Amino acid sequence: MNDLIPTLLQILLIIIALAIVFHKENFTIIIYISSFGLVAATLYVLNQAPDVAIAEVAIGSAIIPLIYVISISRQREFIVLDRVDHDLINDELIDEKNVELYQILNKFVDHNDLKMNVCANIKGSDEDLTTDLNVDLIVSFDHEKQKFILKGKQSSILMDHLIKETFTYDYIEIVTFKEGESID
Amino acid sequence: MAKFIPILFIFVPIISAVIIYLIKNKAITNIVFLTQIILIFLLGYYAYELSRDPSISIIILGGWNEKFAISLRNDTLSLLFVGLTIFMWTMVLFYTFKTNSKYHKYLFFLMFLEGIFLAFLQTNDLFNLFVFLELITVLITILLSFKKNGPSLKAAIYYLLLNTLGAMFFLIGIIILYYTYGSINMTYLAENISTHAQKPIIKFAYMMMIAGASVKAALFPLYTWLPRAHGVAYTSLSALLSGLLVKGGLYLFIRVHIYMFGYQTYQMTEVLFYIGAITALVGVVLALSQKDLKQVLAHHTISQVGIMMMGLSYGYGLSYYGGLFHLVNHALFKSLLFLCAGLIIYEYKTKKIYAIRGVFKSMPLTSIFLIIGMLAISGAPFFNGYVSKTLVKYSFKDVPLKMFLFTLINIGTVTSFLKFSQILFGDRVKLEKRKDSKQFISIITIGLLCIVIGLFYKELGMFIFNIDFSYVKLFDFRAWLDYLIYIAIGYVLYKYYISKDYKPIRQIREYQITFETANYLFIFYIAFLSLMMYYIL
Amino acid sequence: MNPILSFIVILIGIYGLAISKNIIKSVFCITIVEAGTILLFLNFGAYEGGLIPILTSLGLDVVDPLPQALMITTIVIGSTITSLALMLCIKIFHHYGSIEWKVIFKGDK
Amino acid sequence: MIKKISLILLLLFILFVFITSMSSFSDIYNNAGKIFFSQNGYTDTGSVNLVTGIYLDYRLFDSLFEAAILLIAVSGVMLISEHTIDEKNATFMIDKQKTPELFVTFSRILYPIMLLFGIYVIVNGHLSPGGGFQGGAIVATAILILYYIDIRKTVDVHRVLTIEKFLFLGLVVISSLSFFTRGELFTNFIPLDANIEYKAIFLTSMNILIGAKVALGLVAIFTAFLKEGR
Repeated sequence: MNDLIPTLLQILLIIIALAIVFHKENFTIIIYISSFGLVAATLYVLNQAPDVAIAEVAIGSAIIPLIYVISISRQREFIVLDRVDHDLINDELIDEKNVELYQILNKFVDHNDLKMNVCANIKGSDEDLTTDLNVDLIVSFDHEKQKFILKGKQSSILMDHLIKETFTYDYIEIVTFKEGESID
Repeated sequence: MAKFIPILFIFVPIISAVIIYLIKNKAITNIVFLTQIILIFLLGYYAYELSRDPSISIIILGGWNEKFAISLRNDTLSLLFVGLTIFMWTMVLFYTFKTNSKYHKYLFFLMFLEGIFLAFLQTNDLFNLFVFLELITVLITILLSFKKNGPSLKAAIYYLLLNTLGAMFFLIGIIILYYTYGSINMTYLAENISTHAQKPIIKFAYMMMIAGASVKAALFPLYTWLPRAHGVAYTSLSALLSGLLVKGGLYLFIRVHIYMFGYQTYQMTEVLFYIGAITALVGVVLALSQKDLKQVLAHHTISQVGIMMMGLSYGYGLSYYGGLFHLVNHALFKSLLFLCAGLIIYEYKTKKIYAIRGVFKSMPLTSIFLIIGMLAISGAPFFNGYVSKTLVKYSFKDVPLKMFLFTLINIGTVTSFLKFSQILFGDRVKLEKRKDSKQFISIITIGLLCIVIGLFYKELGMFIFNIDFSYVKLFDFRAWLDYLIYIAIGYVLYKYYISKDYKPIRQIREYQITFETANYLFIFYIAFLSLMMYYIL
Repeated sequence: MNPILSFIVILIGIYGLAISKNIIKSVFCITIVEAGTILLFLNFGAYEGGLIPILTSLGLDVVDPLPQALMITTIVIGSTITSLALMLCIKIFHHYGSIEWKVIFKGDK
Repeated sequence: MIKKISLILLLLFILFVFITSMSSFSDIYNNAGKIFFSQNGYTDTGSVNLVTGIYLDYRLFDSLFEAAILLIAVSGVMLISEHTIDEKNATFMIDKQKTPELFVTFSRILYPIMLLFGIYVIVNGHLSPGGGFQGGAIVATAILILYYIDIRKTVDVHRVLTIEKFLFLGLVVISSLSFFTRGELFTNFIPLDANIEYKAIFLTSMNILIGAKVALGLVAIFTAFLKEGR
């Protein structure tokens, strides 16, 4: 009888571990990971190790799941840097097409299970922005060509999808830049 | 007082690293050279004191019962590694030293790594070893991801996850040893291992620890992290990783297989020999197919680790010492090759072998040392590679199959360096010279050391291992002939097969081992080892 | 019985590593392997039974405290490795647009 | 599919090997450590909680490097996520969401309790379950609750990193003080035959230092994640 509860909890732990391995949805897995930590901590207490249990509860089922949450939600973001000059020319055409462009982008982002996060007012060169600040797409407007220019990394697979989805629109031009070979 | 010098080995680099980080001053970064000088003096003093009084080799921290407290222990092996570490770090610091604002963070991690690696070499406690193993993994991951470009980031995460898994398996071995012997002190375990050694659970522990060490040492089939990591890092870091840090795994292997368990406890010599031979062959074949200057060198590290493993698996005699000697020699010539290749890549601004031509005429000094490195790695007489390769052959010189494998590996090495040497030929290319004489200091020092070791190996063998190396003869007609034949075969192979870039070679180059497959291979490796240990041997 | 159940947890973690398609799943599985290892260690520690290793009075029959001290270290090490891996993961996502192992290693060599 | 089946077979084989070898385990189970620590642990280290006694005295060297690994990981995470781009006026669309009022209220109540509990765990590390690492983690969780109340009030990570490195140096210095008082490195600096009450000075101060370091380290890691790419 004394061994029954630990054994049952260990079987529960195995079931949770299996659930983590086989589940597809990452946000659900975080809940599992948190409960995995709690069950493990209970087992540590039952194995006469309260010190380890406190450490596990504080780190394993509080801080680490929080970091997971942030990390996964950052991986659901599609960061778009808006560099269209709205104020310089009050051309209605631009605004109209701008709205249309954002609808296209929204559709694209929904299609890929992402969320769009639009940011503005950041200075810096394009390459620094994309490598250091994780900007996925830079939107600007070329007045001479009357085209929207979308810039992104060539290495990103999302850019490939974007090119496929937007090549029919004549007012959108996509520019990808390649990462230089490192020679250090 | 001399007893506590090992502690200083550990904390002098670490404290200098923290000082560099805290005082963000350009002048203060010069402290690294002061650190290296202090370390060299300490090493000399400690080796002298140790030779007079062997009792100072063990420090028990805290002065508790040695069975339960952490202790540090130094012997010939660890002192050899310590000396090599300090030497390599000095050379690399000469090569890479700059004083820009981002650089002090790089130096912080680099110096911290030196301290941790020195601690890893000296500790006599298994769990302590595990902690250092993880620290080394984390530090190398950070250093790898320093560039923040795509290849380095993915190399970093691949390295981190695979090596963490290996370390976890090492920990399982530690658990079992603790509960069966009541201690995790390595000296105590080495003395008492024979009491339960034939029990299956101890076999299990041994297997887990060997598997963990194999991941670190990049043996077949667990080598997949190595070319990614070593190919993308900064040149100086590549030299360190390939030259020294990958030997951390071999060091772990020596400690577990030879010092703790004893090489004849489980009769694993044959198994480990063939694992080493396959590693060497696979490394050579992969290196032959590469097109990238650094990838060729990184894949050669795998094959050279295999050769070391072939020697070390014997656990005694000239082959074992040959393996150890090859480990030192490989550290020298591989770092030399990497540093020279780094200079060439910097000047030509590309890594592709086929795009670089005419190095000999445009960079004469660099190419002379590049040639020295290539001759040493391919085992030409008068260079250090020749000595250790001949020594490794000693124990199996009468076994035809093993000799055949070894010859194949040699021919492969020669061929791929014939391919590599194509960059030397061709017309002069206009390059902008940069004046950095510090980099040449390290290249010249390592290059000369390669030749010096190749000539005075007998004295060195007596001095370090107290073993007579006179089995190796410099003016051995047979060896010269062998080397010339290798070159001839290699040239034919290169000219008519490799340089044509046929489809199989392209396929080998483009074949990817993904992370899932790497883990699958890891499981396969463990199952293979347990099958061998429990049911066949 | 208990050590074997803990070992099964470790094996499940490794199985997950060998079939996981993306990086974050692999990091989850590393966490499982680590928790299983800790549990295995503590299972062995409580193998003979005993009380919590706090000597409120002398002469108590307590379990072995050393593994517990070691396991706290392991938990801290594990958490640092997880956080480092996740940070690399974010960077990789914004670089390659995906965290699938297959996608990020596609354009290699 | 073949891959999965062969994988399961291989794993079952390893499990089988483990089960068969476990049968010999109970014969050679060794309880030397258990006996040693329950007899000498209290008198040697002066800690009622034997676990704290071990990681602050017998194996202080391990704990130093455990602190070091946290230090390295924090610096590494910061290094990977930091950037030089000026983004003072930058606006992000998603981040403007507000935390629900209920959360904020509960967090305000929970925050002091958690902080107090963490400090209790740290200070009483040698008497009751807990110690520097665990207490530090709890304090870190308490500080993280502050982010629920106001997400913009993040700590200055660079200052935290500097403080952390000083704390690490402090740890090294305090743990090597014993070299001058007892001639041994990395142990309690109070002599062995001293009153056990005095030994608690060392234990408590080390616990507080480690606790502060762990708390700062975890908060810095968390903040780095929160600020990543912003």
